[in-house]
Amino acid sequence: MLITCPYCGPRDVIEFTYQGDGNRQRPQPASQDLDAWNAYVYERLNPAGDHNEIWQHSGGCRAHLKVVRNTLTHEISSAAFARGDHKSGARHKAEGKS
Amino acid sequence: MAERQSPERQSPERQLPEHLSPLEPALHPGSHGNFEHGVDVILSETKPGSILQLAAWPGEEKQLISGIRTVTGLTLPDGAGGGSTNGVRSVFGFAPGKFTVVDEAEGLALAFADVVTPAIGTLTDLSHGRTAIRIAGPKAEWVLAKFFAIDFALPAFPLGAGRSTNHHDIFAQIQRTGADQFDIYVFRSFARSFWKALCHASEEVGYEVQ
Amino acid sequence: MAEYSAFSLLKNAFNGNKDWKPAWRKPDPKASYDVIIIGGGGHGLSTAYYLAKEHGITNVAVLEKGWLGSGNVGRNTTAVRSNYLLPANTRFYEHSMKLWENLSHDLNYNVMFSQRGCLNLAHTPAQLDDYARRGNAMRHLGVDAELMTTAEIARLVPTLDVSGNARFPIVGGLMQRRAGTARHDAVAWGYARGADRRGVDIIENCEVTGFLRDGDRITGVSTTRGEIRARKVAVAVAGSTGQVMQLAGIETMPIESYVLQAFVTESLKPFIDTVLTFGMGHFYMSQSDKGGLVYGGDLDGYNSYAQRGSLPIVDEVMSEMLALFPGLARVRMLRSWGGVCDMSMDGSPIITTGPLPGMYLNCGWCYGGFKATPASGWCFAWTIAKDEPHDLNAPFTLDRFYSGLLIDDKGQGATPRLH
Amino acid sequence: MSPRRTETGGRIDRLRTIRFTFDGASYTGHAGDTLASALLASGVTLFGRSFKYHRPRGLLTAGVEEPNALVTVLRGEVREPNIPATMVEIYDGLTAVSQNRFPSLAWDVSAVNQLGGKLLSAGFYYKTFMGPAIGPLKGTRFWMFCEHFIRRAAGLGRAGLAPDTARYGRMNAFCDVLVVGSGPAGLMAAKAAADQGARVILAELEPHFGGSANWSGETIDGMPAADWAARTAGQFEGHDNVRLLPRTTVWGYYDGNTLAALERVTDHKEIPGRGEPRHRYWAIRAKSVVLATGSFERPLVFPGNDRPGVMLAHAAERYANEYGVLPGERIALFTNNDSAYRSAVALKKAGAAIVAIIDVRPELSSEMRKLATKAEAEIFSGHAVVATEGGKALSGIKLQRFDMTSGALSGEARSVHADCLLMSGGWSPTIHLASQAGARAVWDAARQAFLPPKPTQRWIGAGAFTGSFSTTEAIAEGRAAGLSAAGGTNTQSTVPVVEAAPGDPDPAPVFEIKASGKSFVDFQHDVTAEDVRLAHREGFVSVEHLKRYTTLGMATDQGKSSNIPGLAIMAEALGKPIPEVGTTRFRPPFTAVSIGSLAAERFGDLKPERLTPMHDWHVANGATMYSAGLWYRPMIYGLAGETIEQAYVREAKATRESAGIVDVSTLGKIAVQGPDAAEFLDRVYTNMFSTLPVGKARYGLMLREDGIAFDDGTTWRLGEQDFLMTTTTANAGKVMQHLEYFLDVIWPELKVHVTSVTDQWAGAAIGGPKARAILATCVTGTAVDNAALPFMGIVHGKVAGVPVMICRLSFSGEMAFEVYCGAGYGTHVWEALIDAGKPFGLVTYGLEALGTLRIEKGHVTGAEIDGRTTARDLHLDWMLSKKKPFIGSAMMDREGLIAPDRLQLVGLISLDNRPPSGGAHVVEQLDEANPHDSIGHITACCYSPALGKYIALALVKGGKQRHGTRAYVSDPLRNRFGPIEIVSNHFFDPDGSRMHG
Repeated sequence: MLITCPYCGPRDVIEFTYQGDGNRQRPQPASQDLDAWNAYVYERLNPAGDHNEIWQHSGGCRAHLKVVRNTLTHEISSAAFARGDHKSGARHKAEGKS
Repeated sequence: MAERQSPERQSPERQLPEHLSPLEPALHPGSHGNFEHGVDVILSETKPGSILQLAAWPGEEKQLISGIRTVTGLTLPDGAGGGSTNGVRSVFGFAPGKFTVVDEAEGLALAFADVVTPAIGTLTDLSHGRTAIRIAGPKAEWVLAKFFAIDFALPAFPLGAGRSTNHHDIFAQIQRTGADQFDIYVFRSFARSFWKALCHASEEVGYEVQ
Repeated sequence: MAEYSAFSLLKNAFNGNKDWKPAWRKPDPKASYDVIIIGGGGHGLSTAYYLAKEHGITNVAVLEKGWLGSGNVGRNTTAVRSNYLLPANTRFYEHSMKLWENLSHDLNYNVMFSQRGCLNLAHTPAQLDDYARRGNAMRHLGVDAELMTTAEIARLVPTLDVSGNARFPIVGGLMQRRAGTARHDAVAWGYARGADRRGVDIIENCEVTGFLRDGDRITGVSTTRGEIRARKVAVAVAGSTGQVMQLAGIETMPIESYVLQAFVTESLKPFIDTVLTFGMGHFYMSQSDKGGLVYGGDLDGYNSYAQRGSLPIVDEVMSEMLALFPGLARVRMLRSWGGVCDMSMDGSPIITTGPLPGMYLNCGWCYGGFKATPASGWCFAWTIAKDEPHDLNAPFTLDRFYSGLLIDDKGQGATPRLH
Repeated sequence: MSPRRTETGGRIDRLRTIRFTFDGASYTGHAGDTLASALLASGVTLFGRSFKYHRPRGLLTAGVEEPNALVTVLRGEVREPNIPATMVEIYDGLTAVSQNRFPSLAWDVSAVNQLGGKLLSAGFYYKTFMGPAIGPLKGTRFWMFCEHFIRRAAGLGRAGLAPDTARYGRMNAFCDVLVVGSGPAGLMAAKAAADQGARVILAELEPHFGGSANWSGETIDGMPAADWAARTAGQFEGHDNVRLLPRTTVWGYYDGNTLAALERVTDHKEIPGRGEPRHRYWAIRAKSVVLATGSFERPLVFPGNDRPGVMLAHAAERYANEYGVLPGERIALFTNNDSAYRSAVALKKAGAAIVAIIDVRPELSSEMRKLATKAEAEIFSGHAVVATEGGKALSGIKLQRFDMTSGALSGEARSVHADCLLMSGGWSPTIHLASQAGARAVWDAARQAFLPPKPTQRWIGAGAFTGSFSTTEAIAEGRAAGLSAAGGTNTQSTVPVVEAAPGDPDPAPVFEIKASGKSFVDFQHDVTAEDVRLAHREGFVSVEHLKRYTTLGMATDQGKSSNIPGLAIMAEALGKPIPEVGTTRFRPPFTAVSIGSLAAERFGDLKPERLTPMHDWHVANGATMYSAGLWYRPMIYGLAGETIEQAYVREAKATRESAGIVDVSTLGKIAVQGPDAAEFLDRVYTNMFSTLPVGKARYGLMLREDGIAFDDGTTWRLGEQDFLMTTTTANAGKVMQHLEYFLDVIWPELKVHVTSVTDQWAGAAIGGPKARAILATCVTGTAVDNAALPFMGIVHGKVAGVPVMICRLSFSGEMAFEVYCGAGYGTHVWEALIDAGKPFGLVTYGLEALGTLRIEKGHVTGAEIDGRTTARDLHLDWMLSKKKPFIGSAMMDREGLIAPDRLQLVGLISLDNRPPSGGAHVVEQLDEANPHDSIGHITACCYSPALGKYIALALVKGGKQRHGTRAYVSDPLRNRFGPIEIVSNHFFDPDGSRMHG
């Protein structure tokens, strides 16, 4: 599997660390809503199809990426920096199909 | 391979002992491996005096790049992973807003102290933390391709450019400093293991250690 | 249906093997059952078997979307063991082990359970202490475990590199002698035949497409072969848990699905007798009766339903294999495959009533579901029959993730890929 | 002259004779021969024994799909089992032996298994061997007794015990177009793509490029096809943009158009070059792929189809045309399609007599009749072979009239004398890679074959792979595929002209001739047509059940020749069309791959060694090194004759009495920099860091999101916006990722940079009553007294001219200092400190003494922070700030995490003056025979020189309530039982007077 890092370009999955479901919403730090915390820590959509997920390019630029990947075909339809303010560093656009 | 020049020692720490190389016991100058058919790569440790990491806050990248130019005289080409070298100093981007700057001389951190202000970003001195290994020669790409899953061909990896990548547990930053020359920066603690692996992988093509 | 025995085999051989009957019937689904079990894998089939055998509930259908046993019961590396650290797991898997020990007789089907032992190699004194902690925990629950010295290991597995020169030298190991391997497909077939002989309908090529409900209560399922009603609907679908629960309107679960790859070499003359694991990685291996070395390693580290693995794991597994057995460099990997594992948030399973009225849930097997097959079915059948868990599966609730009563054998927290 | 070698022809070099041995007998062959062709040329007909019945077997094929002729190749003590003789290139000194026979290939006692054939039917073992349900053999015993013998009888070759001395290499490659297969289609694709300037890799599993062109006898562009192929491949040499990979099998098609290939670099060489890998494993990331992998010919299923001398038709053609070997003198052919006629002509031309062509089809085209005439062969149309004769070599065949529609045989059986029978059951495109890439194959009723699916990744098919079996089509498709894969639209190059024998690509739908006798479907695994029907009777009808129940297609050839016939027989039994029975999805690898190649450069070097700056000093000064993760750390610096315990007790004692020094460079170190650094640390640590003054350090604790303890360490404030965080050695990488995740994903608004600086610093911890005095003698540029350097203070100075940073903190409980300097100066400073310490009795100490000192103090490490314990369990709740939220604060008070019976940290004192061991359990009631009711376990233990006792740390249920009570250590694994007292984990100097000084 290749993931197109917006900074480093297409790289082998061996350079990346999977950081899980990107749909999870962390409650506000001071939140005492235990259900919200439980949902954040333990509940997963786990879809068979397109999945929003977070990957770290740990063996490269170490940036975290928001990736949309199909869990049935492993096809990656987009990969972008997790933080919005890295735009200036971007060189590579995800090629749609990786 | 660039001749090792003796740079002006602007460092105030001239009296310091020399850095002890982590490669020392495993570095055996001379020709090795299948060299009867010619030496196709040359391996060496470049021992730069300064290896710095400069990192800009989002939006401050241009400021930092201009600061790098002021201090080193090196211009960074546009785009991710861009870099340049003049044989004495080198610079390349390795992550969004982040750059590695290398100088043969020690003390480069001091020169940057006033340039990388807290408003622009941060400076981290890694002069001791990274070991610089140079591989040069017609088979340099071939040997590196054994370790790293990146494309070393010139069009994909232009002169001066930098890449961050890894070989299993060993993280590496690589800069192309010549048509068939690469400088590899690895964590010091892994350097000896990586060096041995690099020598082993070079046996097939014949290599010389300088 | 005929009993299987050496005698029946001989008798049939003289008949040119013309009289053998199907191992299980291929009935059409009835309009309703007492219990529907979704999932014709090992756990679903064993649940049906024990419902019939232990609780006299035989008006049961097992619904399988594809061919029977097409999930992980037919894709695993066949190891059976009960060498867990935490008491809730150890007790449960030991119950499974006891069922395994008599399973071939119980089913009148040779599942080839062979107690050839499972040896966990330790590579540092600290790791050996860690294994001692686990082994002692087992012993305090009446489960067999022993520590082996390097010399003993060298005698047991002469093909292993026990020289001190290895990058990770072997300093000892934890052995469970009663552990071993079984013929994975035979377990599915044996349970299917056993359940079928007691009247259970096993319905293949029947995919559940939705749940029938009366208010909150589940009253049956709609399938590709029509609607089927039932008083109780049990879900045992491993990697597909999230998908099936979504059909019931439950959007999220404490489960992620990952691919685990497995490998087999070409057939070799006997090379290793025991099941063996490497302590400085994820490698494990045994040898099948046919002679292939059967082995695997770590999960592919991302959500997947593809039953297809990635190359880095292949390389990693083979590298670890050769670190232990440098003589195997010239042996060849013949086949690789992947299974979808239902990784739970603490690495331990869920066997429970609910989460909806009329529903029962069995999932979260991670990559350890095969050895659990008998106890999983046995406990699940109990839970379905009595509407409450047996003591053995009482800790395996769904709400333990909220309460913090976790059963985290590896201590990795809610990072499923690390369990 | 060898008995079966032709006078001329083939690509072998008749001037070069090669000597080799097979089963101890000497043979010769020519350069270019395979082991199979050379033995065949020498008149050998018996190559192997089958898996179950040990039946004698000859060559079925000439290529990778060979199921019968498996050999073990020996290089000294190093064995390579299960290699098809068809894939072994001979070299001088090659030593090969046959397998799965005893005592010899010709006389194999296990052939007696054939007598039990009916008993050993498919799945027989599921029905027996259960043994008695009661008595001493109940349970698994009887089965295990039987299994012992079954295991010895099973298996093919023997794996070697001697470590392989060869090396294996890996190569990462990138290209625009990867062309798999170099037959006419592949060659044309590579040429078309290369002409467009694309970066091309051309992989061919055989030693020579050309594929079928090497043996088809066809003419391309007016020259023999083999010459055309050689010329075309030759044109690529010297092209920078084309990499040619002969002897390279592309075996895996993975996600992201990543393909895995195995290059057999030196297997054909007597002596490999220096440093040359035996196998090279290519991981190829291709922008697009052209699959031109050809097709496999299928056998026909009829009684006696496994007798040595029965071979696939094209294989015989290959032996004749490519190797100059005739597989027989009197050859008969049995076919359901036209391709065998070309084979007949080729073999006739090579010098054999074609005694008969038996064709199941009643009507034959005039072209085929012409070809038969050319081969001077008698045609038996509407006939089938019903038996073969002979022992270990074929002597004749029997035919009968055959009705293709009903399958009925009629009329008198007629004998034909022949020493070789060639069969052709049609062709199956080699779609394995396309199937691996992720899609289902499509059945084509005309071709009677599965054709490649619609691509799910970026590949284009060409030639026989797509079901286009003629060379003319292959050339056109290859050219178009290459062009398209390279992104081109047109090309100047011309299309080569092919002259080939005519032929209809569609076979008759006949797979099996039902007559009495064993008809083999899977040759290696001895699966017969009857076995398939038995599976049907017992309900194992889906293709996967068929495979698993009968083992059809599970042998080393992975069903390359047997899959379709097996499916066809099942389909007939079911009365369903073949596609409804299904096809199995192909999995990697296409052909078996050496495990050495997959480990590649990591064979013999699994993990790198991570060394501290002072590593060489430790080794030179007598340290016993301990492998901790990837690091090596001194365990003890033992003196002559000392045990480990004596050494660490001496080191720890000296530290408490005078001073000790230990290398702490492995601690994780992370620079946390930026205006929001303090705020960030407040969020990740349970305690407060924003209040920490510059020049001071603080001990911090981190939790996971779920409230469980994660890691601990000190963090030093070096500047207003500049912190140096330390982590445990084991968790350094995890903590770094944890911080990066929160900065990048959760709190991107924080201006903080984190950088691993573990390797930047060498660290030495020097502690003990005389530690300060030692520093006072060697540190310049700063004072180190209480005023200048209070507890948790940081100063900058120099040691031996080298700038150092000194923090006064203690893990040992002594007055202690961590001295950090640039890693390149580590040994220099370390030696200076040791020199300075000599007059004070300073000792170096290792991990064991470090552990002893920390156990005495009751500090926690990874054995206690084990991913299940909370801050409260470890009595670190004083660190949980109530003034701010932090990671884990919301979830740490959940019911299960505050239960009173949780395991809590305690100290234990051995009351029988014997050492307990880590991993021993703790019980209230001792029961050595039947240990039960564990209340906890020991995490670490040592002999405490300070207390003069064996002590331990333990996690015990409700531990704090048990202080002062007696319990027992229960360690059945090591047979160690004895009384202990449960005490506080703070054994030594609980109020910290020593370290506060």
